[in-house]
Amino acid sequence: AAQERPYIPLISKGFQHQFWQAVKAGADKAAAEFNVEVTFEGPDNETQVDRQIDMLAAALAKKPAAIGFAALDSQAAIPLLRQARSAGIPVVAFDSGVESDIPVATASTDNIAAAALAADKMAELIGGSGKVALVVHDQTSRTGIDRRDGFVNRIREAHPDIQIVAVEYGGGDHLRSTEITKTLLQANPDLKGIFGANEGSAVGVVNGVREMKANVVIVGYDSGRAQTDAIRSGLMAGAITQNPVGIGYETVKAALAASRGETVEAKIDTGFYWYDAKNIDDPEISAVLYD
Amino acid sequence: MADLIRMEGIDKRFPGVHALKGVNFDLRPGEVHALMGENGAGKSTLMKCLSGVYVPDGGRILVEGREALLTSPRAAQDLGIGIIHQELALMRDLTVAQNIWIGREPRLSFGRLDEKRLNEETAALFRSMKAPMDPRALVGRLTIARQQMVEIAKALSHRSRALIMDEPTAALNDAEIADLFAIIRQLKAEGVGIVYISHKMDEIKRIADRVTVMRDGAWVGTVAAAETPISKIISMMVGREISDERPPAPDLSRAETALEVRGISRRPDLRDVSFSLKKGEILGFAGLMGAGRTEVARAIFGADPRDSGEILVQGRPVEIRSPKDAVAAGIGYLSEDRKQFGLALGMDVRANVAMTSLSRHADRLGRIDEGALARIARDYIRTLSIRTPSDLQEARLLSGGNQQKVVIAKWLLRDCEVLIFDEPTRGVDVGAKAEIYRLLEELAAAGKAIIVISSELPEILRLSHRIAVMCEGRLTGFLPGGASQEEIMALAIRRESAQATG
Amino acid sequence: MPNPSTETRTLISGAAQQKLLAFASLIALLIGFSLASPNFMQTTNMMSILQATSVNGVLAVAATLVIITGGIDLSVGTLMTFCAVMTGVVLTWGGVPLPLGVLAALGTGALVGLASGTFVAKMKIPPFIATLGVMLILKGLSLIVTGGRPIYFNDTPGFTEISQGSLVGKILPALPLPNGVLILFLVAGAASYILARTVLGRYCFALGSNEEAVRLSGVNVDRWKMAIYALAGAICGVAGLLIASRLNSAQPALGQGYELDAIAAVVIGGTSLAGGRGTILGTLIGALIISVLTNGLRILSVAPEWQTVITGAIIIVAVYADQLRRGGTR
Amino acid sequence: MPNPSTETRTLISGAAQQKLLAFASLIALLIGFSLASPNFMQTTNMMSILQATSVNGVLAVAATLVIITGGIDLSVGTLMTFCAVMTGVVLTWGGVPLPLGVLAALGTGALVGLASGTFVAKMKIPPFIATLGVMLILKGLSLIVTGGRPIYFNDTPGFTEISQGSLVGKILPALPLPNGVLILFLVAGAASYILARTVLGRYCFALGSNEEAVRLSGVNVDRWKMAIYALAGAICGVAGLLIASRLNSAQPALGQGYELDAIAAVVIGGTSLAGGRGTILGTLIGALIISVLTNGLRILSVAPEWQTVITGAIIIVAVYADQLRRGGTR
Ligand SMILES: Nc1ncnc2c1ncn2[C@@H]1O[C@H](COP(=O)(O)OP(=O)(O)OP(=O)(O)O)[C@@H](O)[C@H]1O
Ligand SMILES: Nc1ncnc2c1ncn2[C@@H]1O[C@H](COP(=O)(O)OP(=O)(O)OP(=O)(O)O)[C@@H](O)[C@H]1O
Ligand SMILES: [Mg+2]
Ligand SMILES: [Mg+2]
Repeated sequence: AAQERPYIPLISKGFQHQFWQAVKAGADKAAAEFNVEVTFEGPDNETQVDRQIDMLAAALAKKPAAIGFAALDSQAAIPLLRQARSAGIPVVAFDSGVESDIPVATASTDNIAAAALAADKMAELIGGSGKVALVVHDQTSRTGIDRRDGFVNRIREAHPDIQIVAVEYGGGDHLRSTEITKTLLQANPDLKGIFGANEGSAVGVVNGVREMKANVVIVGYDSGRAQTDAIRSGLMAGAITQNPVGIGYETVKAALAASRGETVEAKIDTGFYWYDAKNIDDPEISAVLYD
Repeated sequence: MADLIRMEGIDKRFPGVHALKGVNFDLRPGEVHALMGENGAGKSTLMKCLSGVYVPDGGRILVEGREALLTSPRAAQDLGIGIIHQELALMRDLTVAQNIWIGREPRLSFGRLDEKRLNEETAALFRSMKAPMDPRALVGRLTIARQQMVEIAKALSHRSRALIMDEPTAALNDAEIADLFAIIRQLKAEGVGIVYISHKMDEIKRIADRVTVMRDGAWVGTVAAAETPISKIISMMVGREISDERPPAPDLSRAETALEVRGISRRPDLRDVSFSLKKGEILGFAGLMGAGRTEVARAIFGADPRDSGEILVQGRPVEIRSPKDAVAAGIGYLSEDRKQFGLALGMDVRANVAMTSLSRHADRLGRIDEGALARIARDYIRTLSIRTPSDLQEARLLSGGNQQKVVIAKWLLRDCEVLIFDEPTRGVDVGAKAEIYRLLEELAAAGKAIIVISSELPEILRLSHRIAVMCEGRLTGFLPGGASQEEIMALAIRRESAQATG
Repeated sequence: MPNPSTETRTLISGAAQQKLLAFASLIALLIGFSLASPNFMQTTNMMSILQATSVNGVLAVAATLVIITGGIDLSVGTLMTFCAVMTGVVLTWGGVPLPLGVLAALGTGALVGLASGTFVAKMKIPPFIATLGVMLILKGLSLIVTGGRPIYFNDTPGFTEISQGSLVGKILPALPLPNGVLILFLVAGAASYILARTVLGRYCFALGSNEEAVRLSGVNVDRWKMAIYALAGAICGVAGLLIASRLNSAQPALGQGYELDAIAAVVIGGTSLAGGRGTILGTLIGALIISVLTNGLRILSVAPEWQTVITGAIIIVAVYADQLRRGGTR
Repeated sequence: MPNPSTETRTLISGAAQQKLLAFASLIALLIGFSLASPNFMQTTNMMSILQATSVNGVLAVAATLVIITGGIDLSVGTLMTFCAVMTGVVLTWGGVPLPLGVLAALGTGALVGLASGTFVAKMKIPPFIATLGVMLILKGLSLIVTGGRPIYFNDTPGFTEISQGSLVGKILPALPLPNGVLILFLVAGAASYILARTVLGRYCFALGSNEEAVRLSGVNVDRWKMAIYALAGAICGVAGLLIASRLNSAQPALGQGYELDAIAAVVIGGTSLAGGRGTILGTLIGALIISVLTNGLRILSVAPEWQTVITGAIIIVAVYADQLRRGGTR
């Protein structure tokens, strides 16, 4: 009786953070819409590559119709992905891609391009010159690297008068990111802007700037109540948002189609958007924001 | 005869204590040299200097005429100096054999252990000591007396030329002491020099050739054991005469019953133990090692669970499931193992004395009245002559006998109606012993009921108004206070044929 | 026999000396960083360091109590979060007044602490396992209660004041000490007092020193142990308030890993994991050493991976220096 | 006096009974999950569980050795990673043959372990602090050496075989036991043997039981302690090989947090954090209990936040059950 509905497990990079909760919400939405059973899990943090592999193995043991997978490290998962292919279980990659030809589709955000947009906005807001710093969530995860490099490289290439004085890592922990921001401001009194590379980092930056009563341009990433509030109040200049709900939704949708043998589009770009006080209430933007 | 060991002008200071003040000591091959002194006189410290545990601050040590640098226990061992420490230094999670041979395990190739040989050699060792012991028993499960036997065996296994015995008999009873003395005589005959420390004065006459007395960390004198009367040695130790007069036994015929124990059993250690105790009475418990006296006390006190039996205090049955119930019912128990069960060694003397009675010296908010506790602690330090730089000294830094006095103080302070003292004078010097006897008699006179468990028959005979004798977990009989040693021994070995199967 | 009164004084000054020297490690760090960067020794930065110490400091105080009894508490971090969440639930969802929210945090902490204490004392589960289990349970519960989303305190005016306002600053404008730091000092002061002057504190040390001897002294060991864990839990509740107030939200995913920082502060501060000895002052200094190190290395713009390496090395060196001065005992 | 030989017999059978019963907790879990889901008790899933246990199991064996001495090792996780990185450096960048890569992992582990051992034994730094410092240093060093990027072993054919191949499967096709699991069993067997039958093992227990007594017995305590930490380090090197082989890469950021799982396995397995007692078999069972729980709850599709809650609860219950059977001692 349990096998009536197709079962699609999503193995993500995490589940505790708000971003992943939003992806999960999108997946659940699709699950209800298409009458499939969806589970969603991921390791505690984005370093635990082997834990994610164990999750993938357990998911395969449940003989699912298809699998959604956000790889922490593509290569490490390849033996299991091959196992999935030989068992006829289609895999849909989400969030960042899987460097392999096994996934039938990839629903992701182009983090490098998104961070480059953040860099352009930052440059514009600080007038094209001055010191900026980054508070990034992780030094080794794909999203951390892409957003850092996307931002840093864009500044180097397109805005030579802007100097990047520091890149610090706060694990996406709000409190640690707050303390980092305060020391950044302390060490660089002439800092003009800070980029927070995910929700926890961005909120930490907002807190730190508020506690130091500093006057700097904050550019964030992702959404969440604290960020949208900060943007409305003018403390944060603006942020990049992805479409996590869309990512979750499209992943399940594509996985279901693939499990039925339908062909699916190989690259599903769920897009990213710049939002600030001006456009935050546009329907197009508010649809991709989450609290 | 050439000296085996000569210690000259040894000096040792600890923070706040000048423990040794230029002490001289020498040991000849084939002699037993007794080292005497009050608790805290510095005996153990001197011997720790000789065995490489402490490095003296001043003075020098000659071994067979050559100056020796004893910087580690290993260095001393290599020079043929062995020691039985006063405070047992055993690894509780290891077996008897493993403890004895630690550091010298019989090995096969590649660091593999020859466990079979280890156990065989241990068994042989105990056979030669005439003390049956299972080499594979975990040391942590042994009674303190048996642990002491392990320490002795360990020291003997070293085949040292000089053997230091720091209160080896404190935990032993007469039969075992006799066995130990036989071993000592044999070692003597083999030319081993033995330093012997004890507070049991009668042993000096039995075993020692010479006696050195220390007082307050200083050398007082060295005398020949045979020619010197005990009273002279005592006065050298304490600097005065001790009078130990026994008050006449009170008439208890009309005294109320304080404690009644009915049919306590705990298989296989205790079988149907029943007795009663009157207010003002001192009941002595005698028996051989392992007779179950400690077990009785622990069962009454709720420290161990019991299978059956009732306990009545002042005629009312009381439910005792843990020590706190017992203390609430007015029963106190001083354990025979002060280090394991008696003291918080890392805490100061004042806190240890207060341990049983903390709530009585605190207000409703739980704030402790430190002033009162300090006064009380200092009072006991004075009355029990506890040698400590202050009431804030950590208990672990006290000498063994002084630690024992701290444990006694904590139970005296609690003021229980029924007090069970298990080996109360273990390691306590003659002067303090007399003082403790006097205190117990005063408590009895004030109407407290007291049980004294002791392996020293003279102590039992000296204190008891009545004597209970145990053998193999059963009470085998009661004797009046004036009984003879022979009568006690007869009961102590009265085994039940049906249960003597082993 | 030496004169007791002289002895006592030597003893006290000996202990004081020890603390002073652990303090000296901290001072050395402060001086070093001041010389290395002009941005370091400034009022705002000192306040930042103190503020950064507040949460970890409070958690470390809680951990100190438990560690002195010879136990360990791995749940301090997630308990902090769970308390923050419960405050959010009653304040934001329940709409009760602020003092009740504060009470919710402390009460939740005390109750959970009592549960851990019961596992340890009554069920004889080793503290490591009992609090590991509680840590996992709370981690899950925080997510379940909140649905994985933070609870914001936007509707509770004054909530951020708990940690970020400055009562001291109002009185002494030159010293803008954040309330969070004031609370840390108050908690530390209270814990110090309890440890030094009350029956509860005395039993903390006694249990850590020789639990069996305490039991055989007729003390209700289980009850006191439970009380100590409950007190530690309530202190975690304070930490929950502080972090919630600082982030103006209860972040359900935060907290794991904080226990290691807290325990590190305790041990750097000279408290023995074997139990029986320790001071709150030492713990505070330990927590400050960690904060100063973290802050100073960042101010010097040391690369993050080198920050980690240097922090590790300095922790070892600091404790070694401390050890040398104590003369190698314990 | 009771007959000595009877005493011994009770003791041994008592100990055996104990292990059997801890094992029973594991069996109960296996049966429970089998009944709850048909997907659970299948060869591939059992192999997944074993494979998932291999890394944590090996780390837990290393931690067991140190814990029996009365110490603790917080660096096992990051040391594993550092060893994996060093293997990557010599194999991929240095291009040396595979056996030398294996040697690099073991050697690095042993050297770092020796360093920790030196801090603990010679410098008298509490094990918690010494290994915390080493943990941080290694965490940073792994990132520095690799530049934060994984090192892939694509150029080393056969490297993935270390963990993922199946020697056993070649001989017995019905039992496709991955080599990683085989290695875990070999390491555990060797460690068991060392503990039970060699001088080194004897001193592990002796040090944990009463270090001072060992010193008084004239044993060179420091040297043996350093040897034990070095051995534990080398075993972490094995874990480094296993994880690198499993992931076909050395992931420089991985490892922190793994120490908690390893220590949890040790303690669930009945080893006392106070030192002096413990078994490798218990540790293996502890590690398996964790893996089976994690896998089983996943197979049952329990929501991840509830997985955490249930895992916490079951760990407490399992240890409590074990405790009850032992009759509440310790
Ligand atoms: N490590 C130490 N630190 C401080 N004081 C110490 C230390 N060791 C011993 N002492 C003190 O030195 C003195 C001598 O102690 P020692 O143990 O040598 O006495 P003792 O003669 O063996 O007494 P006892 O008969 O009670 O065993 C005592 O006052 C004791 O408190
Ligand atoms: N040979 C032995 N090996 C191990 N345990 C023994 C041995 N002999 C006796 N015991 C244990 O000793 C306990 C009884 O000793 P207990 O200490 O109660 O007696 P006691 O009369 O107080 O003797 P002691 O003089 O040792 O204090 C029992 O638990 C018994 O199992
Ligand atoms: Mg002595
Ligand atoms: Mg006894």
